[in-house]
Amino acid sequence: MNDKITNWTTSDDAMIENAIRRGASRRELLTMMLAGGVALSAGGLILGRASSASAATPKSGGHLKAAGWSSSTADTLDPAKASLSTDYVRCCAIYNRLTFLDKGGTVQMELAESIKSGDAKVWTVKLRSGVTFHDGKSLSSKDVVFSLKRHLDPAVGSKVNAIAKQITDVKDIDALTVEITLANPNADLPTILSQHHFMIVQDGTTDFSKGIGTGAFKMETFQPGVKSIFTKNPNYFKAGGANVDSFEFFAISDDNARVNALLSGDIHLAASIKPRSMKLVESQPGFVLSQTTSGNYTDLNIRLDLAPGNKADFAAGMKYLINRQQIQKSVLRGLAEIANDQPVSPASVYHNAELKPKAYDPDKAKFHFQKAGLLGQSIPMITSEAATSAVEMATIVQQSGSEIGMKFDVQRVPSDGYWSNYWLKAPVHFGNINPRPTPDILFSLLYASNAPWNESQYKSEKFDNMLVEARGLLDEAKRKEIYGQMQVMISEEAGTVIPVYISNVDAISSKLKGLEANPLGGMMGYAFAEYVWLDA
Amino acid sequence: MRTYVLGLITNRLGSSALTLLIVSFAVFFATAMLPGDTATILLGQAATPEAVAGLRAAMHLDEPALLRFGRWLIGLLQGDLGISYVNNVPVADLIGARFVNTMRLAGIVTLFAVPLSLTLGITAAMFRGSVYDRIVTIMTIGIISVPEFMIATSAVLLFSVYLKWLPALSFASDVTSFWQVMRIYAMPVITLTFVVSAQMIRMTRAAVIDTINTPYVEAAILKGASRWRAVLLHALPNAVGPIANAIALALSYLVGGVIIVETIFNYPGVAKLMVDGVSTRDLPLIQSCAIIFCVGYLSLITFADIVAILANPRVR
Amino acid sequence: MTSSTTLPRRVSYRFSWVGMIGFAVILFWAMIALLAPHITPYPVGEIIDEDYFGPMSSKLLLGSDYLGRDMLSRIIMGARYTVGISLAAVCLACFSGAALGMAAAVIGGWFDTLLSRLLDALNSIPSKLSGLVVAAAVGSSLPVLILMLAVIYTPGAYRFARSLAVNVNTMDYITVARTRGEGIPYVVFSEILPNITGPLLADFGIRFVFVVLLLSGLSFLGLGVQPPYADWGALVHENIGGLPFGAPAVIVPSLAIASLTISVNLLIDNLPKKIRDRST
Amino acid sequence: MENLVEIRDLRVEATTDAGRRIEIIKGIDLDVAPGEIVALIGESGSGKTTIALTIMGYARPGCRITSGSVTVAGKDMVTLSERQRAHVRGLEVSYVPQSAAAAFNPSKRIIDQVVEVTRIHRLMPIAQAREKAISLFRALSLPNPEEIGNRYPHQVSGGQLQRLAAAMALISDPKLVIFDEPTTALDVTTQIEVLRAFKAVMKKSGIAGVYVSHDLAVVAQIADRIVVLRGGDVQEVGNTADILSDAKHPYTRELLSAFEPKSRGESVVVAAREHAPLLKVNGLIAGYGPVQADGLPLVKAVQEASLSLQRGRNLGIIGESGCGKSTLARSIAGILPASAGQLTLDGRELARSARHRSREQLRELQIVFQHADTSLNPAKTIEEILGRPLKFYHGMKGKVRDARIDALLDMVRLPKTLRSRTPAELSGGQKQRVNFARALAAEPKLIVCDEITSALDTVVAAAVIDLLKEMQRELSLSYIFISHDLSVVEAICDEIVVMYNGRKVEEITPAISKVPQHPYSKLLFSSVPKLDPGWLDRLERDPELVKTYVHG
Repeated sequence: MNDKITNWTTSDDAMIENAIRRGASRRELLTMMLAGGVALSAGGLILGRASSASAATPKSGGHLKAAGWSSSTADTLDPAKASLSTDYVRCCAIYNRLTFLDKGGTVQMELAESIKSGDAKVWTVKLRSGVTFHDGKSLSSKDVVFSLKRHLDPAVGSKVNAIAKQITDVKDIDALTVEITLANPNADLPTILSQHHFMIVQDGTTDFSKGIGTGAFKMETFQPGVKSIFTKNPNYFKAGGANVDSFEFFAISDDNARVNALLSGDIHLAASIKPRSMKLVESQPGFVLSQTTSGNYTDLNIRLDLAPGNKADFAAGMKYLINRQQIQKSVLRGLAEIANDQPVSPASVYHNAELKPKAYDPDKAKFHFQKAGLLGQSIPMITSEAATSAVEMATIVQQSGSEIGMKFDVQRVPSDGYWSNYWLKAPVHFGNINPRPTPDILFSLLYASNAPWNESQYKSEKFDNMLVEARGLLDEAKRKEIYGQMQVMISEEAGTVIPVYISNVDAISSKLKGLEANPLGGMMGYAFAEYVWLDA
Repeated sequence: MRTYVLGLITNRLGSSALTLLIVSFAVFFATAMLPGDTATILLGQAATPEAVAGLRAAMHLDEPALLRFGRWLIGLLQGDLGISYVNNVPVADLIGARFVNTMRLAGIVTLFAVPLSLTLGITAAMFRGSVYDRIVTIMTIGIISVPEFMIATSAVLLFSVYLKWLPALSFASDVTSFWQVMRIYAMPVITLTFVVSAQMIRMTRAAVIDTINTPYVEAAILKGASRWRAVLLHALPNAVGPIANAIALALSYLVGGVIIVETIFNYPGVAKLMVDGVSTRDLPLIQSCAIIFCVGYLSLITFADIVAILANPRVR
Repeated sequence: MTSSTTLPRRVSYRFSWVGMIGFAVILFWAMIALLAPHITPYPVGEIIDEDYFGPMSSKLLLGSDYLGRDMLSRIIMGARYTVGISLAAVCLACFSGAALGMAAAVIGGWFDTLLSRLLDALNSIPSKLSGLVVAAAVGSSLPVLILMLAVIYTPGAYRFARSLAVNVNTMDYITVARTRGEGIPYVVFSEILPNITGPLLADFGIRFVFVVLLLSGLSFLGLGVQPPYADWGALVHENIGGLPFGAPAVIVPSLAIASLTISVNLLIDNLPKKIRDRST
Repeated sequence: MENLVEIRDLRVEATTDAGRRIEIIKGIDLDVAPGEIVALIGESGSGKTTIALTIMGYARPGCRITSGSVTVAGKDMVTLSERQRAHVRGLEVSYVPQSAAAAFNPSKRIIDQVVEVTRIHRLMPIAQAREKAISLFRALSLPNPEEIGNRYPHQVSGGQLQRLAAAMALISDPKLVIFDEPTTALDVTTQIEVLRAFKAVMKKSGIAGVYVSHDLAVVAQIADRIVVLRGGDVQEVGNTADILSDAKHPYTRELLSAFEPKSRGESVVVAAREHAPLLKVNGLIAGYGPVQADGLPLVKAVQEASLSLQRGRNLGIIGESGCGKSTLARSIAGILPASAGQLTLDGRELARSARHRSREQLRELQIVFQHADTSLNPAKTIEEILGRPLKFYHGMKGKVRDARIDALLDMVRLPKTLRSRTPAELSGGQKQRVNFARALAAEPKLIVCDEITSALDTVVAAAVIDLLKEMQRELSLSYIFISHDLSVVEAICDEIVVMYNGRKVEEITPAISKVPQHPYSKLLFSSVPKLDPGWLDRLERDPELVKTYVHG
C-alpha cells in the first residue's frame, strides 16, 4: 500500500499496529489517528495493513470473487483491444507479459528472461524456456513477434497503436530470442512492454474468445458483460502458481451496489470505490481499504488555441483558482495527493519534488482574469462523470469563480460518447489520464507538439527536443534532470490544470490477503488474482 | 367466438408489424443521431483518425448505415437478429440467456405481484371508504413515490448487509435448489413487486368499484348473496378487462424497464444489454433489444385485450 | 371537517380535509420553488462542512451532503427543478396527449389508426432507455429534459384521453353538435373536453408522479439538471451512500419526493367536488 | 288474516352531495296480504322503488332507513343483521328489476344466474334447480325453455330477459315478489305477453306481489290494490277498480287524465294547397356494416322507405324497437348517411351526409333525441347549450343572445332561473324541454323528434306534447314524430307511418280513417293497454299473428 500520507511517519505506523495488537477499540484508533493529523478517511488503510501483517503465509485453495466497476458486451479477451479494468484483470489472469512492474515501480522479467540493448534502439529479448500455453503448446519467439506486430495493424484496433508505432521491426532470431528494432532510441522499452496491452498471445490467434494464454489461470466461462470464471492453471511456469483454486470476476457498475455486495459477503473485493462510500466500509468490521496512488489524474484542460485559453492569463488564473486542498479533502476525502499541474506523479522516480503546487489564491486568479479581460464573462466548462470526480471539481471551480465574479457555465454531459465528442475538443473541459509507467510515454502522448492527445494544444519546440534527447539517454541522472525541467515547463506553460493525483481505493474483505499496491493501477495493477490468497 | 379472436389476432399482427417497423426506424434514426460509432467508442481515448478508419474497415462499418440497417431488417424477416458489431457474436447468442433471465425475473415477480395486487385492490374496493381501504390507498401511493433505486438499495442494506439473510447480487446461473432460487430472487422480486404493484392495485380497485355499482351486483345482493359472493362472482368477472390491461402495462415494464434493478443486483437481463448496446453503438443489438421490448409490449397488450374479450360474452 | 365555499351562481364545492392537506403541501413546495434563490441559507455549490453526510445541526439544518454542502439549500433549489421540470413535462405530455387522443377519437379512421400505432411504438420502448439515448444524442439541457419526459409520457396520456373521448363521442350531444355543422376543434375542446376533465386531471396527477420518479430514475443513469443544481431524485442518488448512517442528505430528499407525489395523489383523489343538489 | 308485509311509519333518509340529509320517505304505512298484488304508483322521485326495496331490508347506497318497521312474515327487516337479511332475500322475498338487461350479469350464463338463489340458500341440488328453472321458463311461456338458459344475457331479447328475471325471482318459491317497473322497457306487443305470464304464475302459486310502476294502465291489469305515491308520501290507497273509477285525490285524477285520448285537432296550416312538400324521401335505404358489392350496407335497417311531408303538418312513424324508425330518422338528419335514395327539403336536394349539407340546410332541419340525459352536454350550463346554436346559426352575441335565451326558456315554459344550471340539476321533463328549446333556437322548418317522450312519466310526457303543439301553432313548424307509443303519435300527427322490419307497412291518416288495415298495424294498435282492469283478460289476439310479429 502506498504510504505517502502527510505528517505520518513509520513510527506512527508502528504505534497503530501495536495498538491493534493490544486490542484497542476502533474509536480509540480513530482518535489516535486524528491526533496524528491524518485525515479521518485514511483510517481504514492503516487498519488494513495492521491486520494483514499478522498473517503473511499464503494459503492455498478457495474461490475468489471480485467485482470491477464497468463491463459491457464490448468485454474482450484480446489484450490489444482491452480498454476497461475488467479486461485488464481478465488478461492478467490468463496471459503474461514479457515484463511487469513490481510494487516499487521497478521492471521485473516475466516471460522474458532478459531484455538488453546497447543503443536503446535495437533490443534483444531472451524468452524463458519451458513456458506452455493452456492448450499445451510451448511459448516460442514466433508468438512474441505475432503479439507485438498486431499492434501495428489498424484493423486490430489496438489501444497502444500510438506507442507501438515506434517499433519498426520485430524478428525471431531463434526459438527463444526476439529482436525488436525501434525507430528512435528509447530506453524505456522494458517498461513499455509491461503495459497490459502487450500481453503475449499465441501466434496466429484470431478468435480470442477462448483465452488461450500462458497465465496463472485458465478461462472457464467468459460471458461478455456478465462474468468470467477462471480455474487455476496447474502447469503455470511460476513456482506454485496461483493460490486460489478458482477466480470469478464481474463488474457492478453502481458504486453503492458494489460496496454492498462486499459488505454482504458476496464478493471479496470491490474495486475502485468512491470516497463517499468509505465511511460505510469503515463502519463495518472485517473490511479494509486498499489505496494505490499510481498517477491517475483528472485534469481541467484549457485549449491554448481557442478562446478563452488563447489569452495567456486565463490558464494561469485557473491554476490559482482551483482549490486543490478542497478537492483533496472534500471531493476525494483525502484519497489524493495535491499535484502541481504536471503528469508525473510522486509514485514515479522521475517526479520533480522541487516543483511546488500553486496555492489557492483567488486574488491572483482575479488579477490574471482581469489582465486577460475575461473577468465577469461566462465561460462554458464541459464536465462528465466519465472523468473521475470531474463534476465535483467543476462545481468547486464554479463556486470559487462566483466569489471573484467569474461565471463558469458548467455543462455536465453524458459519459456515453464523452471521449470521442468533448475530450480534446471543447475549449474548457475535463480529462482523465490513466497512469503510464514512464514520463516519456506521458509526454509523447500528451504534451509533444504532435502528441495524439495534446489536451491543451501545447506546442513547444524546446520541449519536443528535450523529449527526444531524454528518450535515448541511458544515463539515469541526466534523464531525471531533463524530465524535471520538462515538468516545470508543463506546469507553467501548458493549459492543463492537474489539481491532484487520485488514489485508487479498492475495498476488500479482511479474508483476502496478500494484496499489494502497484503503480500500474488498482487491484495490484489488475494482476491480483495470481498473488492473493483467501484466509478462511 | 373463436373466429372473432382469431380475427382480432390477425388484425393485431398486422398492426403490430406496422408498429414494429415504426419502432425499428425510430431506433435506427435515434442511433444514427448518437455521436460516434462502434469504432470510435471501442477505441475510446485511443481513437486516432487512422486507428478509427482501420477498425471501421475491419468491422465493415464503412458501409452506409442505411444499407446495414436494411440488411439487418431483411435478416430479421428470416429470423436472424444479425451479428453484434462489437464482438462478432450473433446477437441471438448474446440475447438468448439474458432473455431467459429477464423472462424468469418477470415471471417470478408476476407470480407474486399480481395475486398481491388483485387481493389488495379487490378487498380495498369491497371495503371502500373503510380504514382498511384508506390504509391500502395511502400505502400504495407511498410506495409509488419512492424511487426504485432507493427501494432496492434499502433492501440490500437491510437484508444483505445488516441481517445477512440474502445475497446482495442476483446471478441467475449456478442455482440448484428451489431454496437458492428463492434467496437469489428475493430482493429483486421484492423491489419490483413494490414498483409494479401500486399501479395495479389502484387500477384493480377502480375497476372493481365501477362494477360494484352496477344493477347486477345489486341484484345479486337482493338474491341473498353475501358481499364476498357478490364481489367475487358478479363484480370481478366484469372488471377483468381493465384489470388485465393494467396488469399488461405493469408487466411490460418488467420486460424492458428494469434497468435499475438489473444494475443494482447485477442481474444479467436484456435491459442492461440494450444499455450496453447503446453505449457501444451496436446497431444490431440495439435494434434486436428494441424489437424484443416492442414485441413484449404488444403481445401483452393484445393478450390483455383477448382476456377482456373472453371475459365478456357480449363482444366475443 | 368539511369546508364548503360558496361561489356565485349557487354552485358550491365540497373539499375534503385530506385533499386540503395535499393542496397545502403542494402549495408549500410551489412557494419554495418560486422563492428558492432568495431563501437558501448558503450557495448551493459551496462546501461548508469539513465532514460529509453530516447530521442536522443548528448551522446546517438538514445536515451536509457527500461533499459537505448544505443540504437545506440544495433541497430548496432542488424543489425548483423537480417541481418545475415535472410540471412542465407533465403539462406538455397531458396537453398534447389529450388533444391528440380526443382528435383521434373524433376523427377516427386512418388518422386514428396511424396515430395510435405511432404512439404505441413510442410507448413500447422502455422510458429509461429512450431517456438514455436522447441524452446521449443531444445532451441533457433543461429543455431537452422537459421535452424528453413529455414525449415519453404523451402516449400514455393519449391512450387514456382517447379511450375516454371514444365513450363521450358516442353521446347524442356530440351528434347534435356535428349535425349542427360544428368543426373538429369545437367538438374536441368545447363538447368533449369539459366532460373528461375530471379523469384527465386524475391522469395528470398520476403522470406527474411518474415523471417525478422517472426524473429520479434518470439521475441514476447520470442524466439530469446541470451542476451545482440537482433535482431531488439526483440528490437522493448522489447521497445514497449516506443511507446506512441515516444521513439526512438521503432521507430528506426522499421525503420531499414522497411528500410531493403523495400530496398530488391525495389532491387528485379528493378534488373539490361540485355539489349538485337539486333540492337546495 | 295476518298480513304478509306490514310497513309502519317508515322513514328513509338520503344524503346529498353536500352531505345534507333529506327525508325521501316520510313515514308511510303499507300492508300486503298473502297472495295479494299491491301496486305502487307514482312518477320518478316519488319513492316507490325505495319503499319496495325496504321490504328486502335494502337501502341503496347513500340511503338509510331511519325509523319505522318493515315486518315481513313476522321478521322486522329494519332491525335484522345483514346476515339475517341475506337469509330472507331471494328466499322469502325476491326481486324483479326494472331492467333485466342491466340486472343480469353480462359475463355469466343465464341458467347459472337463475339457479344461483338455490345455491346461496342451499335449497336443492343443482340438477333439480335446473329442472325447476326450465319448468318455470315453460310456465312463463319462454321459447325453447330447455336451451334458453344456456345463453348469455345479451343473446336473448328484452322481453325474454324480463321473464327470465321473473323465473330467477320465482325459483325459490318466495312468499312475495317485488316487481320494479318490469315492463317499462318493453314494446307494447311484448308487454302483453310478459304481463300475462307474470299474472298466470302469480295467481297459480298464490304469491303476493308488490308492483312498482308509473303506468296506470299496466297496473290496472295486474294489481289488486293501488297505492298512489308522491314525494315520499302516500296520496291515496284503494282497490284497483275504485281508484280507476272513483279517484279521490287530485293527483290521482291528474294521473288518470293523462290517459284520456287526445285528438290531433285541426291542422293549422293550409294543408290543402298543393305546394311542393317540405320534405320528400324517396326510396331511402340505410343500414350498418361493411358496404357490399351493390353499394349497400350489409345490415339494411331501412329498406326503400319513401314518404313526404307537407309544410305545417306532422308525420308520425311508429313501430317496435328494431323496426328501423330511428335509423330512418338519423338518415333524414344525415347522421347516418343513406346508402340510396333521395332527400328533398323545401324543394332542394339534401346531401345524404350532414357533413355535405349547407349550414342553412342543417339549420332548417333539426333533430331532438330521446334521451335528454345524453343529448345535453352535462358539462355545460343551459345558457351555453341554448346560446351555441344562436351564435352558430345567427351570429347572436351579448345582450341579444341573452334576451333570446330568455325567450326560448319562456317558450318551453321553463323559468329563467334555470339558465345557469347544468342539465344534471334539472328533472327529466325540464331536460327534454331544454333539448327541444335548443332545436327551436335554430329556427328550423322541420324538427325530427326521436322518441322524445319515451323516457318521461305519463303526466310529464303529456305536457311536453302540449308544448309541441303550441310551438307548432306559433312557429309554423313541421314535426316528424318517431315513437313506439301509439297514443303519443295519435295525439299530434296528421299522418302515421307504421314500420316493421325496416319497411313501411302502412300509412294511415287518422283524420280520414282511424282503422289500420295491415295485420301488423292492427296488432300494434290493439296492444296499447287500456285503463280497464279487465282489458288484459278479455284481449284476444290471433296466435298466428302474434307468432309472426311478436319476438319479445
